[in-house]
Amino acid sequence: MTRLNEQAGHHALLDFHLEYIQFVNEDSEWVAERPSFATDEWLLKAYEYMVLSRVFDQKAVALQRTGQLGTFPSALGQEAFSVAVGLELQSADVFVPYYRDHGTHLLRGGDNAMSNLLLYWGGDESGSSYGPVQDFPVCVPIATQITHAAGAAAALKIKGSDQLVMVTIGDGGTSKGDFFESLNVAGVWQLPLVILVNNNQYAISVSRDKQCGAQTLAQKAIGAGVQGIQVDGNDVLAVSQAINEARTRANEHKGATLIEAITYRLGDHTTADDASRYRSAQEVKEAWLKEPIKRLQTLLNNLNLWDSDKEKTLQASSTNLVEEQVDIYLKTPTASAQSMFDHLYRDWPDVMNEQLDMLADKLERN
Amino acid sequence: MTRLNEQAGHHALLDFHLEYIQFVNEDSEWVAERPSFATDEWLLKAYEYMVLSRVFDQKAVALQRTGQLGTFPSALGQEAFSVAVGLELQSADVFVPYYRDHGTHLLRGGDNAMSNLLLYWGGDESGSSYGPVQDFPVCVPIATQITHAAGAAAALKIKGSDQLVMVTIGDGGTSKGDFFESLNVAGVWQLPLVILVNNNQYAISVSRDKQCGAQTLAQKAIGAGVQGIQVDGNDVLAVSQAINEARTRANEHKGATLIEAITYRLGDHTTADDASRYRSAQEVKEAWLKEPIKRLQTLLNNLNLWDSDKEKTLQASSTNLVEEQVDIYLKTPTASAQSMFDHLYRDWPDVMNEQLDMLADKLERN
Amino acid sequence: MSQAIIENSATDDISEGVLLDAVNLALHYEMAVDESVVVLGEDVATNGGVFRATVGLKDKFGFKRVMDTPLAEALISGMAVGMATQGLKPVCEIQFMGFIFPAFEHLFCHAARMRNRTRGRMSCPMVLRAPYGGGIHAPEHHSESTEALIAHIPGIRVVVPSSPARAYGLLLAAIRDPDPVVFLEPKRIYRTSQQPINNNGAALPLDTCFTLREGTDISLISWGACIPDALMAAETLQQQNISAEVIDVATIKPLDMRTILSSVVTTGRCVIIHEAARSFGVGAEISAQVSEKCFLNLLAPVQRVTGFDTHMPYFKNENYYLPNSEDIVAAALETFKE
Amino acid sequence: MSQAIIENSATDDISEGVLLDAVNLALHYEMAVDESVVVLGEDVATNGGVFRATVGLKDKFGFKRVMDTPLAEALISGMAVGMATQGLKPVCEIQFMGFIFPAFEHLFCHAARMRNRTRGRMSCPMVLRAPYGGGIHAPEHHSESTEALIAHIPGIRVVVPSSPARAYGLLLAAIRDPDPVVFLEPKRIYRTSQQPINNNGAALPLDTCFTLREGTDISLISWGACIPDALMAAETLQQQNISAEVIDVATIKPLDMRTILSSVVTTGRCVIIHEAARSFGVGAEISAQVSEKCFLNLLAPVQRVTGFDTHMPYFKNENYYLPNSEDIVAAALETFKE
Ligand SMILES: Cc1ncc(C[n+]2csc(CCOP(=O)(O)OP(=O)(O)O)c2C)c(N)n1
Ligand SMILES: Cc1ncc(C[n+]2csc(CCOP(=O)(O)OP(=O)(O)O)c2C)c(N)n1
Ligand SMILES: [Mg+2]
Ligand SMILES: [Mg+2]
Repeated sequence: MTRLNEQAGHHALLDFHLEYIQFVNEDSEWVAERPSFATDEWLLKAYEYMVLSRVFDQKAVALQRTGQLGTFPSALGQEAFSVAVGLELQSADVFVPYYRDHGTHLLRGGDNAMSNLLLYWGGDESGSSYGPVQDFPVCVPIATQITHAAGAAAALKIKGSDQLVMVTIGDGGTSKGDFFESLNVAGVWQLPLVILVNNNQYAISVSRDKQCGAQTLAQKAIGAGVQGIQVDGNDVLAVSQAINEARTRANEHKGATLIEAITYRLGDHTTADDASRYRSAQEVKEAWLKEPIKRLQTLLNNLNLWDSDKEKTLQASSTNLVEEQVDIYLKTPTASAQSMFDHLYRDWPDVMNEQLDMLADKLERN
Repeated sequence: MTRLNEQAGHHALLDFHLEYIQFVNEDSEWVAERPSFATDEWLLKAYEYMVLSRVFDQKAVALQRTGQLGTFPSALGQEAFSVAVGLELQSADVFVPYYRDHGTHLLRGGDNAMSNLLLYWGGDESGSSYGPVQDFPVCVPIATQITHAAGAAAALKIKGSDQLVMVTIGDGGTSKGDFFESLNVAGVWQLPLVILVNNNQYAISVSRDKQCGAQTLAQKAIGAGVQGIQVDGNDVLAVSQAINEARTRANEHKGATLIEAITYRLGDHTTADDASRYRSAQEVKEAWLKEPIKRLQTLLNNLNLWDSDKEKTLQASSTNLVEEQVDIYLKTPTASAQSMFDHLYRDWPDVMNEQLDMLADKLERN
Repeated sequence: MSQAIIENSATDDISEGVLLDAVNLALHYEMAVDESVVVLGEDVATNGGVFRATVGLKDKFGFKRVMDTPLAEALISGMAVGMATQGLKPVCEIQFMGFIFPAFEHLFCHAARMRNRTRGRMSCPMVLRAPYGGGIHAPEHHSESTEALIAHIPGIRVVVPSSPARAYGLLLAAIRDPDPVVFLEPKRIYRTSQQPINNNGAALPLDTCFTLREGTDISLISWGACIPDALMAAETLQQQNISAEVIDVATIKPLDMRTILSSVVTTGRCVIIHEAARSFGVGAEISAQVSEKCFLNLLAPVQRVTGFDTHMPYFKNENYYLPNSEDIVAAALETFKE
Repeated sequence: MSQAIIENSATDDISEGVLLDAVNLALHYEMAVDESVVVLGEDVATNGGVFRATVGLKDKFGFKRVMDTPLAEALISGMAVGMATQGLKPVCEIQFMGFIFPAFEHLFCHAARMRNRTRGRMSCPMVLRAPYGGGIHAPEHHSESTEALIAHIPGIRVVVPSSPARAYGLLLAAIRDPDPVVFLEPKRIYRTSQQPINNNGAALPLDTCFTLREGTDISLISWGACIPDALMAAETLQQQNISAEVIDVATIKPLDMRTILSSVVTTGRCVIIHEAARSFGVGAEISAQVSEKCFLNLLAPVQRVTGFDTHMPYFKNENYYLPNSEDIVAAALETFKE
């Protein structure tokens, strides 16, 4: 930073301040007073979904390894983040996901959230036909979802709705133009938008320090006149607290919030990746010490809310739930070839009938 | 800004500080000690080029009005900004302009800078064939030049050069993805890059407050881990000082600098625009009170460096220079039709010969 | 000629206007009858658009529905996607087609796919308007016509009007269409000719070509700003006793080849005219299909009259680049040579 | 067949490899002999590329010349423009062609025009590499082939290799070319077949098609991943005593129609095969020119075997979308029907 140097014509102009939220540290100790929203019930629900998310995740990876699923992005280690998002979303909010939000979908996507996710990653469009009608499907082109979220937030504002748009994005995604353009419009239009960065330290092989020269990603908010905050993304309470504050701010028409959640991608980028090529086993080992599920489990233990029996039961019921869903997935018939045209336009243009004939010929042939 | 609220899990994280540079205020008073670079000679040179720039500008607008030039973007009122850039550029630096840098081109583009500018705005590509071989041509697609500048700066770094890349951009340009992506890479790669924002308060009709919700554009630097500073863009000394500091920083391998220069676009956006549709006469009148040429003239008067005779002589010689250049422009023959193919590829692909035949046929016909 | 009938049908609110007026009228009409229509873009609100296409909208419908965006084309198209999925019908403006490229990712990866990828759960009824083409002595990047790029992408419609009345009816249709439409406005004919515009809210069909002039000897196929040249060429040919049919493609994607093929089957000769670079242009698809499907009917090779495979020269030389009616006549006559 | 000769000429450094190896070898070769060559993109340095195309480069040439960029495709292409004008020869990677759209503005508005707009003062010798096409069971947006969009833009070259040896020679040519080249790597055949690659630094010509198999009865025209299918179809046709010539277009822009036309003049029949959507695809231009210029030689309408005018289905159904050798054979036989 420039030091003030009045000899050289410098005058002080502005100061900015950035904060960090953490309630429970990596040793499962309270570093702030337990917030009122974090009732026993709430903590247990968060834990259950985090565990379910992990069980699902492991199963999906296994399915890929055995050729029963396509490329899959594990969310291992980021369960607190996505479960907090799921817990804080209200039913009429608009959720705009990226592709690593399995935990959120479990809370958001109804009974068949898992089988639908598997359909999507199994190469079947029908996986995205589920869920709240206003929610966006999984978004693959990095950072584009944030612009849709800004547009959706503008729509809410135009319609006079009090709901929020919540959008997730990776640390890598914060380097792409869409991120900044959308943050900027969120600032100038005071949009009811919450941007949640899952800063899991990597964009495939590119580490966070190669992605951005700033100390935090939260400070990107400053340039847009938006509220920015960093939170411990392995502390489910911290993520929830930040979202709740963001909702209050939006409801008071004070605009958008950027939340940077510090997490760590414990697994490979996707099943197509081998992270051992670009990061050390030591680094991963250290990251495991901070992971969210163990941390919350210990907290629950300390609060006398948990024991090994309960854990066993939860693991078993989670596995059952996942297996049921896998079964539905595996039994879902693949759509017909012709279905590739079903939703191209709402009103099928007759002038395209030749395409149907060509496909029919091809099917006859092959 | 969040107020620190430890009950709610908040912890202080970071603070940022932003400064402003001004030496000479709108009443031509020193508000800081006169810097050593601003010798009498330097001040006179700056003044002469600012006046020449304005005379050129007025002539170009007149040429457009009489059908002798295409659409032209006047730089009226922004002469201190572009002349400071011209003064501080070193010959081996790379200059990456936008389209409103006439003052810089006068200092940078050699004897025929003006006629070349007129050729460009007169619809003739040859206008961009001039100038230092490493400098970029006028850039029309907003903000794209900044990414080229980042690439050029990376090239300098790779080649081990000590020079700088200086790029200009408008306030509107700071909303486009390219601006942020380039600022971001400048931060993470510590590029020898100086980004100069001509914040003239408007992007065509869109005022600065509709473009960005932040108090300053300089603070966009914070999110990229880059040095940011705001300067009085009507104070030629302030702009120069900021550039000099940026050069020092780059030479010390401390990376890039974002300089926001506060100016005002006294004229229409271009000759195709009518600014009276979207801003008040009163606002423009007030802006005239801060304009850079009068301010510097008064300063020179106060320093006993200037009088009305000198002014008369300067106006006359500037007009002469401009008229000579207009003459060259008007007498430059238009390139042949075939020239549209001359620089498509360096090595003309024989497989494209049909195109030449088609053009020959057309010319015969029409 | 159905569109001629529509254009001339008697109604209450007929006024003379140029193409630009028609665009403005259609926007006013649809914003008044459909609350979900919103307009966004650079300089569209306070300034009424750099070409004045959106003038008056902000005063009538307010800043809530007429939005000056920050300067970012990716943002404009991406926000339109976001709005369209939430029940609005955004009509966004890209100031010149030369600046459309940052809008492509959202247009191609999302607008065009949202319905398909969600199996109909979500849709993207948005219009992206852009003034396009050369011929108005504008600076570099202000004369592009790259409709072929958009037409190649499945799931989008690409529409180009060529008269005030068609601009009015086609823009209404575009806004009402439940899927994304790119609406390209040929600025060379923004103000060149007046026509009665019936402000009765009647849309014209998309997915159909308009036969502007019937003829028996040769088919001239074009769209947008080249249509007046094609019509002029047809006049010239008439003086040589050649009867030319002139077809305005109007909706480039999806392409109504039926009208074109049935014309060429009759005439046996075909000239396609467009201003964009020749290679891989829209003319290639039409020429290919005409040759593939009228193999036995064609009396001469299809001719294409197009821009060159180079950049639109700066304006001093732009006329060397642009096709004109002489070029069309020459190509037509070529098809009558042995 | 000139390229066959080049491929088989005896030299020192021959190794077996797949297409991906050839890309890697060519990059290694040229970076070693030309200091100005630099590589940039997402995951290209530490990780050696998600397909491993750039593996080893960072270790050999260091981070200074092999750069992991932040995640931003506009940035990658725009920085390449900036580097190219300053005497470097950037070879940048877009991770999948489905993510190329943000790179278009810099590619189309600047890389393609820098030489022209400065009348030769400045140039843009850059290569933009991208894995492209479907068939590897990848997620959405990982199977695009939109070469037609780039081919329409003047001032760029578009090159697609279809074998390891051609990948090696064409990539060297692309890097050495003084103008921007988009080099599209068909990932369906990234690892499908081995071939001896002669790492002798010999470039292949751009602007020329390669005749991979001579024939007298029909011309099969294709490029990239469809070439093996075309060759297989030629085999099948041979069994029916139909002699098919197979032409690998290789350089799509500028397009060497001479080779194609002289083939069709001989055979009188033509099938064009590509994987991209049919309408406004590269096949349209070739079909149009073949019909326009072989009007009297064509014995049957040109056939196009292509992807459909819809989005590449998610991978469970992608095979319904992709053309295969049966489709090619069927189209070829169609040209022999009365
Ligand atoms: C526009 C675009 N470019 C490149 C890719 C390829 N890609 C997929 S994921 C990824 C890294 C994303 O990293 P980050 O944003 O940090 O999210 P994470 O995967 O770590 O959760 C890349 C480069 C893409 N999907 N979209
Ligand atoms: C990508 C792109 N979008 C739109 C335009 C049209 N346009 C030209 S100048 C301008 C406003 C630029 O404002 P600003 O960046 O503040 O620079 P100023 O003209 O005020 O100096 C716009 C929108 C363009 N040239 N490029
Ligand atoms: Mg990440
Ligand atoms: Mg401005």
